Amino acid sequence: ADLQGYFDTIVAADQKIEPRDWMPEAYRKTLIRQIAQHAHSEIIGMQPEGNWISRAPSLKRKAILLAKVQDEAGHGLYLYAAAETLGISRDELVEMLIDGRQKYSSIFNYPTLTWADVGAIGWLVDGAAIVNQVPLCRCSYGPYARAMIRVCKEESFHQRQGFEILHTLSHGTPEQKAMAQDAVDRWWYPSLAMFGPPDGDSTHSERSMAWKIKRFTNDELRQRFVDMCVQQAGILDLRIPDPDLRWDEARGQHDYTQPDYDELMRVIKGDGPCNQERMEHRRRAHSDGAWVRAAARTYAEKRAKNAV
Amino acid sequence: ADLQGYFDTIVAADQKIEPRDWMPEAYRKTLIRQIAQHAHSEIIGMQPEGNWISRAPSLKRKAILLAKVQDEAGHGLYLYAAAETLGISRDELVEMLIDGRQKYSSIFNYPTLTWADVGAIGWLVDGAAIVNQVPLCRCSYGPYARAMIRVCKEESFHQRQGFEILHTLSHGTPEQKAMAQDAVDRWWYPSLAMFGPPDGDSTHSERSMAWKIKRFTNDELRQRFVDMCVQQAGILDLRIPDPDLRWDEARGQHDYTQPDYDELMRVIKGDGPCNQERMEHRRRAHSDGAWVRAAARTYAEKRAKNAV
Amino acid sequence: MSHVGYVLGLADDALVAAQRLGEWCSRAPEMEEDIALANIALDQLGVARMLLTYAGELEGAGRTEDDLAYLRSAHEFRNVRLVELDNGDFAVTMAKLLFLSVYQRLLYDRSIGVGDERVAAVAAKARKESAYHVDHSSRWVVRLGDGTEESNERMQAAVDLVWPYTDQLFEVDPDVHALSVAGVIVDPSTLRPAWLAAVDAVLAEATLTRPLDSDSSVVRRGEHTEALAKLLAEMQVLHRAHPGARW
Amino acid sequence: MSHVGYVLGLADDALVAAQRLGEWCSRAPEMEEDIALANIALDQLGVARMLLTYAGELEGAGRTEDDLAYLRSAHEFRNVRLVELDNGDFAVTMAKLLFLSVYQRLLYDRSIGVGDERVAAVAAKARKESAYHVDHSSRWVVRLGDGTEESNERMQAAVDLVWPYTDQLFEVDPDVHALSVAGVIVDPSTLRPAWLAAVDAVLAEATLTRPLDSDSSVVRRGEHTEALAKLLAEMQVLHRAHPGARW
Repeated sequence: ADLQGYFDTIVAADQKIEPRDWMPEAYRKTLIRQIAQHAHSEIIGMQPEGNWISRAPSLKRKAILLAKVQDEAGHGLYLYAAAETLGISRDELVEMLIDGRQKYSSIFNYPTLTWADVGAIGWLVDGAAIVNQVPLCRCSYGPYARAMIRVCKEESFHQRQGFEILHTLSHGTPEQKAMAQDAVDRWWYPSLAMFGPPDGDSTHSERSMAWKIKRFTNDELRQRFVDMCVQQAGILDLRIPDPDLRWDEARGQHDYTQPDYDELMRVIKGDGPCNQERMEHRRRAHSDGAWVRAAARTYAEKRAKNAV
Repeated sequence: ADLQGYFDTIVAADQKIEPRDWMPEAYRKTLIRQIAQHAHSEIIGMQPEGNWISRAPSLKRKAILLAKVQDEAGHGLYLYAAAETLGISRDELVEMLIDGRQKYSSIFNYPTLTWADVGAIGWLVDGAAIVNQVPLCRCSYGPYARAMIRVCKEESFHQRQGFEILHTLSHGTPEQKAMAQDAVDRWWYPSLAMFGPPDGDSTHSERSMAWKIKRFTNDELRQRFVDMCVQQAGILDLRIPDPDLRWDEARGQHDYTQPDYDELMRVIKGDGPCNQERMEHRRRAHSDGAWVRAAARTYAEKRAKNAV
Repeated sequence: MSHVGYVLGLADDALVAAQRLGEWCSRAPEMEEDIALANIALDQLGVARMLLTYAGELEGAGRTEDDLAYLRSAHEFRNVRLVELDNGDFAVTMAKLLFLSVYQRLLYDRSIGVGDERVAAVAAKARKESAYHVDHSSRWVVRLGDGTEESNERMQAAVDLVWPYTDQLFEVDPDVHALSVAGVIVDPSTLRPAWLAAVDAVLAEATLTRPLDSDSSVVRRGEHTEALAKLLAEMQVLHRAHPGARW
Repeated sequence: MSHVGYVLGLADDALVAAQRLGEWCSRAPEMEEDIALANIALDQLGVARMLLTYAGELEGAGRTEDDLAYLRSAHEFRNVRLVELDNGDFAVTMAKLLFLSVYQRLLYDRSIGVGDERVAAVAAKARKESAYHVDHSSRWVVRLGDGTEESNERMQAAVDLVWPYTDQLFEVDPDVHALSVAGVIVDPSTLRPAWLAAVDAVLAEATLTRPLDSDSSVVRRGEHTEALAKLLAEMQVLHRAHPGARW
């Protein structure tokens, strides 16, 4: 009771819970699930963009894309490290990803069909991620909050790069412009769905708010994202594929069409366009690398023995 | 002694030795080695041309090339079958190819770098093969002679197709013409080397002639090939890369520069440009397919047992 | 989907299947299988060429079979995703071939008498080839499914992997339906029960389990996986590098 | 080989190496290794860009780094065959990287003070990166060579596979030799003893056997394997599909 009281006080005071502090078991579990899912998303998220590294249309773009995908691996690593402070190992988490017990963000189950998709992912998907993650920099769990600060800094860099790709395309040849518009058409609604189900249907949401893991509801964040995109789409000279999108004077926000939440549920369940490929790719990388990891372990053990 | 006498009589009378006939052990071994090497060459020979199936520049060419490479597999099969009549199994022969105890024609250790190489292989390599093989249709060993009749028919078809590819290229755009000439430049001497070392250095040659396995010497066949090519090169409007090539009025044949036999020896020994890739490719196909062959055997055994 | 779109769909299924099968060349588990796979690739390629030529005529813009094969980009291809999937191991290739060829056989069989005489003529030629493809892939699926423990596992994994892509074969399209009602062509969506019965019989003999159908909405023709653009990059590279050249 | 040819050789080695390393992205045996390989790819790509730009200037025909990277065909590339070989398993990749990076480190080290100031400047930047590449690949070669029985076998097989391609790094060329005597650039053929000593030390620590040198004549730069054209088909496809476009 004392411990719970102390925990509540810290959270209420907007201070940080640290790994060695007592915390409710449900808080720990919620955090593990959320951080792990976030880490898995970074790792799986390397695939759709990685798909275009070999074909990047200029060496400069190839370098930027390589660096970006590398950053995602880095994010994955420090998020796994943050999760490990909660008493679970990265190996366990990776196992749970591989055997499907834990999820990653459904957005990565959509294919990157053209180069413009790399731009759209940067602009929309990283944009949505930032809107989601900026509040997490103030999350009540210290290691997660600190990881998010680092992640957000790089994500906003990525978002700008995506914007720049689309801007170049939309001001290029007619084929390039069409490619950019097609990508925005395909990624818009899946990006809106990244904020999760509408508030009414969102489980766990309320408790996470109370624990100050979450600071805003799904719908609040989604609205913020829409408002941000509308303005940027104007600069990009690209159309957001929503005929009902309009400024609501009274609300001081945009009205917009909700994404297809049934589709979101299907994709989460495993029936998205690329779920199989993404998982298969990850599993193969993991199993193809098993002999390498085993060799590294064996070598380290030999050296440790010789050192004694 | 009687048996030997009968064998000698048959050979002398230009009749065929058949599988159940007695034959000298050395004759059997020579034939096994030669037929196996020939069969292996067909199988390895699928690779350099197979390399261009995916990129054939028109659907018609793709179809022709697919059919050609398929024919090569077919030739491999009936040559292995001919070798099997000599009391060795295809599995044993394949093992000997895979572990390097038996050779295949060195020509297939050169890379196909452009589409024109497909034409050059057809025109020069298949052309040389035909010159080599036509006399084998009269070989003293029946099954081999009959296999060669079938092979030769298809080879001459392939040779015409190669000629046609080069003809189209050499009468196409300047880039196409350059591509064709470059291919001929690279394949000319290796093709000459296909006839083996000069007569003076050729082991086994004399005995094979006596047995009527071989009918002409390496140099006789090489000369025949050169004479044939010179005339066709004219029609192709392509240059044979030999500054010393000229008609010798006295001999009634062309003088020409010999290929680099040191290079031939190096390639035979394993140091050609693609020896490693070709063997590695074959080994991988064989080992990747092991589980399939095992399944087929197991299934057949189950069925056989149930049938009893 | 327009009439041209329909014909292009059949053509592109065959063309992309041929391209994938051609990748096996010199890599098959047995030499006999090298020959068989090349044969099937040739059959598919033959159908693709006839149908592409016809599609170009229907379109009326003067495009040849090569223009359509080599100068369209991925989003213009009308093939189902099933055929563009990577070859995977031999089990995946056989699963893909079984599902495709049972579909093609049914489609060609029923197209023999349709109003579109060109399609009918191609179907008449292709149906026999198709029956061989069904036979060949069925035999392998059974051998592998009912072979060793390893082959059974691989074959089941292959069926599981490929199954979700079979939906798209039976896409429901109002234009196609209308053309079908008018007797011009066969509506593929009507083939599903017969297809399922045929496939089920093979899977049963192979001691394999048919995966559950997903409740995902059907992906329409024209939507592709990431694999198609890469396949086309290789297939088209030489042709595109020499605009206007003859080969 | 001309001066431009020499610079293009260094550039293309780095570019093609970067392309192959980039293929590992999201496929590495460990996440840390995904990061490391991307890092090395980025270093190689950076060097390639500087040298391609310089080669374009030397050539004087107004070609940019992208013109040179995307609009040359395979036979115009000057890279050694070593870098274009398929990635193979992780052991093959590490063998390739060790052999290449030891060579590059020596070349860059000795190029610091050469008369070609542009090459010298690139070398000054690249030598530190190169030292890291050597370190990284050496550690892996040792770990794998002296790891499990399987990893030892794979690492030895990888060394055996790649070894014959190392000859080409040390090609003897009279023009390059002349430029080197004039102090303009470093003649790679002079690096062989130092390279061999460095590589030998790593192989010994890794309990691996150095393959015998073949007596094959050295393959000259500009001669390639079948792999390069396929690599370029993928690398160049998008750029070539949109002539003149900005990205």
